Amino acid sequence: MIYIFALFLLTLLVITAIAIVRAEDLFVAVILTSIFSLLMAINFFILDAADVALTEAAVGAGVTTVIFLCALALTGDQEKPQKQGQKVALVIVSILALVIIYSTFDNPQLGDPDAPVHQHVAPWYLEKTPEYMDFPNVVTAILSSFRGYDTLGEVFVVFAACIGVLFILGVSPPRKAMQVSVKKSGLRHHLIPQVVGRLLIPFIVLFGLYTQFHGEYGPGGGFQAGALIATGVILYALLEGEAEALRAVPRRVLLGMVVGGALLYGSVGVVCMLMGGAFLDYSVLAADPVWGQQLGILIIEAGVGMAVCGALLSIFHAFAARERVS
Amino acid sequence: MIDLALDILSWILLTSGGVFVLIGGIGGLRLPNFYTRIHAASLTDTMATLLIFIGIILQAGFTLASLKLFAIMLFLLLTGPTATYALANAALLSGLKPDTGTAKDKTKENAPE
Amino acid sequence: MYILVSIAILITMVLAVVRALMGPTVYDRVLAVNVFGTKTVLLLSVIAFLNGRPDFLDLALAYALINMVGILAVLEFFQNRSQRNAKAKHD
Amino acid sequence: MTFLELLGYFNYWVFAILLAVGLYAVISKTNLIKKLIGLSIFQSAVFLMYITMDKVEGGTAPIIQAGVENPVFSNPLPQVLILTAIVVGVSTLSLGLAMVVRIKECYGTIEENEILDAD
Repeated sequence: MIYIFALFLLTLLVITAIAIVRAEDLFVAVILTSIFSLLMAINFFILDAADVALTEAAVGAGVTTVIFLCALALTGDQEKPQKQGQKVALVIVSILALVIIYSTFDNPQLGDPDAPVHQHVAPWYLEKTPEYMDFPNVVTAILSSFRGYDTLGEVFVVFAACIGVLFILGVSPPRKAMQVSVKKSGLRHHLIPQVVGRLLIPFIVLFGLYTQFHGEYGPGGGFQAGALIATGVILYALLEGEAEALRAVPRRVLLGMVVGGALLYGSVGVVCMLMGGAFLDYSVLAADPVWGQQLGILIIEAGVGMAVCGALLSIFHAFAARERVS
Repeated sequence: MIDLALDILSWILLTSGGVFVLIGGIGGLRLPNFYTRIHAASLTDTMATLLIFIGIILQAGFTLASLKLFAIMLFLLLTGPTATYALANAALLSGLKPDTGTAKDKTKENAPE
Repeated sequence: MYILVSIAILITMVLAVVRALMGPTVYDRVLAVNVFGTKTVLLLSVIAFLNGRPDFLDLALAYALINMVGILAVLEFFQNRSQRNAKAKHD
Repeated sequence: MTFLELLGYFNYWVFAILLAVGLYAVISKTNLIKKLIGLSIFQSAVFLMYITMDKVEGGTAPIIQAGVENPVFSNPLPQVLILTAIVVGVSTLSLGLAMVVRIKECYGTIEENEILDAD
């Protein structure tokens, strides 16, 4: 039954994607992107990926839309009509799609338990997680311990992207601001959204902290928590104006969070080496290897959460500050 | 006996919630202009949220899940009307007239502020 | 019973997507996104019970909390755009 | 091959179509922001493929429940890969958007052909 829902939702996904590409008003395209993200999250949930769905929810509902909108405000939001080259492109991508569809018949079917993916290391992870870490969420266990190197790399990619955005947008714009207009930014004159928003922000941050520290027992972890808390602060920026949000959480703190989070993750690995283990082998951190694993995972998840939250907020502020100047 | 009564009650709530959801969807699609559509969508949203969540809570019994469901219901009841209010207010301020039938994407931009 | 409700929600989601694609105003599209978001929360809660894993309600909770952020952001930026366009026309 | 067996491949077809739609936007649209939106659709298609691979018939999400006999879990490994990829995707997307903003400031346009003409 649930597969039929998935069929329905996937068809909607395709329709939405085509509409996004066809929309001439980029603003409309961004609005449709948020529907796309919602559909994607439901599909992930139906396909048993609760953690991934939570990530998509945390990132797609707030942060992506806001960053796109900030960029649109800076670049203009109408697409010029196309002149040529569309037919050729259409033919090429149709052929590509047909080739991929033809090749999918060699893939294992959806849900096939004998598929090669399920034979290699995954059963080992599922079997050993209770023994090594003694907590239920296998995804968190793999993310932070079994494949800790990967995650370290991803955190540094987020860090590098954040630094890149700050470098690109940090330079002073070529044409100086024509008039320094104090924009009535924020939904300050709308009483109801402001009251409700203020009521919601603590709950969003609280829920972020819950996903951060409950990540070992349910869906959640540093990535989701960072995105959720960033969304809470972005909501504050929308309600009170961006400058006010920057006063609450200054840029120094944000940069400190990005750098500190990434360093915290790396230094846990170094401490593991100093205590006689391998890099990111948390078992040596405490007398009992299971406790050591749990301690290490707790610390590096906190590092991931800090880094992601700081990076997303720095990116948001970089775009928003650009808008204020130009 | 109590269980059966609770079951029947929650089924009634869930079904009527589903009916409200459908009515809202159809209204949101079929009504002629923006303000009538927002009317249809927001009112049924709130009602359906209440009915469906109370229905599920009755099924779930007194557990952590029902606490979470209650929280979700509370937040939806807070945010749904707020978003609708902000939307209608923004539309009105941008000069979308409640009585002129339909308007296109472009026209309201040169409407009076 | 859950299945009936989820089918009703799914149909409404389709109708909302149709409204989002048709427009005609940006506000209609945003309204459709809002309806779609609420329906997503409902559907996720119902599916969690249908699958027998009610401990996965976190996802629905996340959406219930932050769905409004996207809507408010769109409205805010759309108002700014209208103001910009009006000013550009005025100059 | 029966109809139901064919449906087992439906997710992969959606993956293929989404990939094509995203690629179409990337290669045929001249607007740089539209290209980036296309790129994010492309990326989502890949996410969908990975998550499709992780599903096991009759399984649940890989979070171990106490007191369930012989549980079947979906594969956690693709989920880990995609979970991090989503967050990385957003930050790299914003890097792209930042570049587009700078291009707009230097050239006054974000249409690719006009930029090429201006050079």
